[in-house]
Amino acid sequence: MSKVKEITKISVILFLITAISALLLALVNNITAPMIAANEEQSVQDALRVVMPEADRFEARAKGDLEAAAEEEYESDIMELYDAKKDGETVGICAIVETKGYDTGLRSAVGVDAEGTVTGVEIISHQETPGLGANAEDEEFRSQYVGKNGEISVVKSGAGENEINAISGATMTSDGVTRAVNTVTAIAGEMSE
Amino acid sequence: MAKEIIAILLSALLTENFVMVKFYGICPFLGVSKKTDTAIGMGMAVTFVMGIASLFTYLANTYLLVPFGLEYLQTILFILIIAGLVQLVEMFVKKSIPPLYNALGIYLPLITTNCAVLSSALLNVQNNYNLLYSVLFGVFAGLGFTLAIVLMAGIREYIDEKAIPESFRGFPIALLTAGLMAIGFMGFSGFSI
Amino acid sequence: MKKQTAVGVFLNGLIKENPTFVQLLGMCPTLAVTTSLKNGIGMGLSATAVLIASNVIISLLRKLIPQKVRIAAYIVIIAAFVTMIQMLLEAFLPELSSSLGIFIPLIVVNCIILARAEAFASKNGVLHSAADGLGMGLGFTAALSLISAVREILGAGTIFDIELYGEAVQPMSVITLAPGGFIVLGILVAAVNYIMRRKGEKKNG
Amino acid sequence: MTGIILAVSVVGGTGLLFGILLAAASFVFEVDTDERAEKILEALPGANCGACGYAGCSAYAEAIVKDGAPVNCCSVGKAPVAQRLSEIMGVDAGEVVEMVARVACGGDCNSAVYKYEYEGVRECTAEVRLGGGAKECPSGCLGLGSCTRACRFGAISIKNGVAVVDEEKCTACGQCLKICPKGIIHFVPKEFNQWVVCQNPENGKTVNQYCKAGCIGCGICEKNCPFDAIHVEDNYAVIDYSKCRNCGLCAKKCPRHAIYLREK
Repeated sequence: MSKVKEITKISVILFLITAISALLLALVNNITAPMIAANEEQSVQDALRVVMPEADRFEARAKGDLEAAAEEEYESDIMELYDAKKDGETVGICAIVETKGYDTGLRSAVGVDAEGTVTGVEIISHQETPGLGANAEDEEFRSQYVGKNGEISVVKSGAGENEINAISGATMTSDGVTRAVNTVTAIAGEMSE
Repeated sequence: MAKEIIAILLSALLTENFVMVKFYGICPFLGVSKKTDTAIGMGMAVTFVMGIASLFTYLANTYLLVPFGLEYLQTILFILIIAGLVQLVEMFVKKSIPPLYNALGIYLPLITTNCAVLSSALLNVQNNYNLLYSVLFGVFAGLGFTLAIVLMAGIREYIDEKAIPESFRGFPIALLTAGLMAIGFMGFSGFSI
Repeated sequence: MKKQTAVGVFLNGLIKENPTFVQLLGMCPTLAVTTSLKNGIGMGLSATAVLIASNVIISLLRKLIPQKVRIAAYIVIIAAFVTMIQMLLEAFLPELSSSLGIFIPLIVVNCIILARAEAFASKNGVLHSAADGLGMGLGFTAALSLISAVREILGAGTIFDIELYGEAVQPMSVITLAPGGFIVLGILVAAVNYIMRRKGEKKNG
Repeated sequence: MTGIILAVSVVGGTGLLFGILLAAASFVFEVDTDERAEKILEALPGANCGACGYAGCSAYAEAIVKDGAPVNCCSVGKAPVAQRLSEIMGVDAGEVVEMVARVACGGDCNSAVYKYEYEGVRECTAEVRLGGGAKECPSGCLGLGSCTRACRFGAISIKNGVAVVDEEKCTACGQCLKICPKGIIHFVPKEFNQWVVCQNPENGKTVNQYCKAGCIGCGICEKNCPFDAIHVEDNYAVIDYSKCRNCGLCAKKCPRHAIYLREK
């Protein structure tokens, strides 16, 4: 078989295999894409509802320079920002904020009401060390933030008014979550003035 | 700019070493680490392939996938490019640089199934590095792989097979050695620029 | 290779040539995902599904695929199946897919699948390839479950997220980390070697 | 719908591109490897031990195809491999002499005299640097087992201070010959029952002080051998296996039992 013929035969076969696989993938994607989007949306709504129990709707809001200043100050990155509405009236704001704890990718959802007091904190995803940083997900650590107002700082133990106790052996994670909370309280504080 | 590059270098070499921390590319790591010179050969082959693979996968992703919104095709397109590249490189080296082929040749087909190459391409996308950082990350990750495999080969050459109980010879003792090395690498994890 | 029955091929994959303990293939997911039994089984079963599907298709097409682009063709077929499984998991089982994370795409370069495709599926009939895929897949799942059970009990003190021993014992979290993976696997492979050798000696006495 | 066409065209296009590249490359970069070399490589045991005198099996396979090296050099594979190679190359295999390694020293702990007590690294290659080793006899086996570690087939072990070869396991790969610092391990055709277990070149009187089992070069074996197959050269007996008829007379006559006789 001449060279050219063999080259075309081989490349046509490879083309067929790749094309058919791509076709199958595209079809499956068309079916599953909407469902995946729905799942993601659902998990965000659930997280926000946990963080801001009394709100019934969350409207996404664009990030302004107010948010940029807060991000700058607390070295955080606001992924999503929502106005929490209760029968049409804004009762506070929620945001999903990413900070660097012990490892990158520490994402927490923070809810703050109109007066700037924290209503709830939820860890959405993280790569913190299991058994140490991962304990940030425990209720006992996250509940410390609820009810606090203004800037919060982390202490080893015996937390006072605007302080929280760090998780033992995971100060960097505790600091990461605190910076996320402070970012949102800073925005809420500015907004309410 | 330079600070960013050094940060990527140190994270790829130490804090997020591809073999010791992230567990990519263990099969060749265990298989080829009997002698230091073969380990160095394998390391260089992997570094070279990861460099060009990062380049081409970055180009494919930014100019082919993202504009048309076909992100779900990343895996299949990347692995097709990697497999094709490796085979082309193998043929080219076999024909034009025979001495290099005799030293590295047998490892090149092994690299196609190396998790490190594909994961470095996927991580480039996740960290949305630009072209320069992608290629640098690929090469640095390859160097991290080489560092781990050469250290391992150095140690395994000293293991006196006769002094080890019968059923621990060969792979088990290699795995235990890698476990102790991984503890060593864990020491770097808190460190960042 | 002597002509083995389909069942023979299946058992061979499960025990005699267990991909993880005997052939030491597919190390990357084996070490990284086995931090909890749920992950181990999830990973094992999804790898098995891909393995069987790709083995069958590759053995069907084995005459068609030219020798020169063999590896590229196999990998594309495997990658297609993996991405499909990934999408279906994300759509129907989002919770499992989030815990398996980056390791689903890594099934593509999981050495077991390509090794079985090249060593077995490209040379044997469809039934045998399917049996081999099932055997190797379940062997992989069994090995993964064993490793992840050991690591979860020692490292996190839970099994299927049920607390085993209360506050009294502090679990060794290093076992769930990188070094633990290497060490636990090393000991288990040594144990398998020991059992195989002991069985070998008993057979030819 | 356009998404599907786009996907198919992007991936399909890359597939086509690589198809053409790979196929063209396989012609442009055609390297004329002789398939016989691959078949030979499969037939060889692959121990890469170098006993055939080449740098490994692939080098030996190349040598057979390119410069027609003899097909019976593989002492690990012995006759079956040689037969297989001759079929591939269409050449007759020639008679393969099955060899096995033998240690030319019988001076175990109770017969050899020691100069000093050696406490260093447990390797003969290390001990030999210390005044030729702990044994008075300069060509005596030091018994620290460097050869046992060099042997990949577990065919050589230290018994009572002297290296002994298990002929069933020995594949004559020659690794122990290379590592032994005293150079007292040699190949002997397997079917012969007797071999000299001393290689001390000094005269009988001095050997007598060193070792009860050493050959003093008395020549009794030389006189008694009906086939003139054994001679005293350099003060110790050497067997010429091409003439030897395996009768074992020399071993029986030797007053010092310096020729080992294997009972069949």
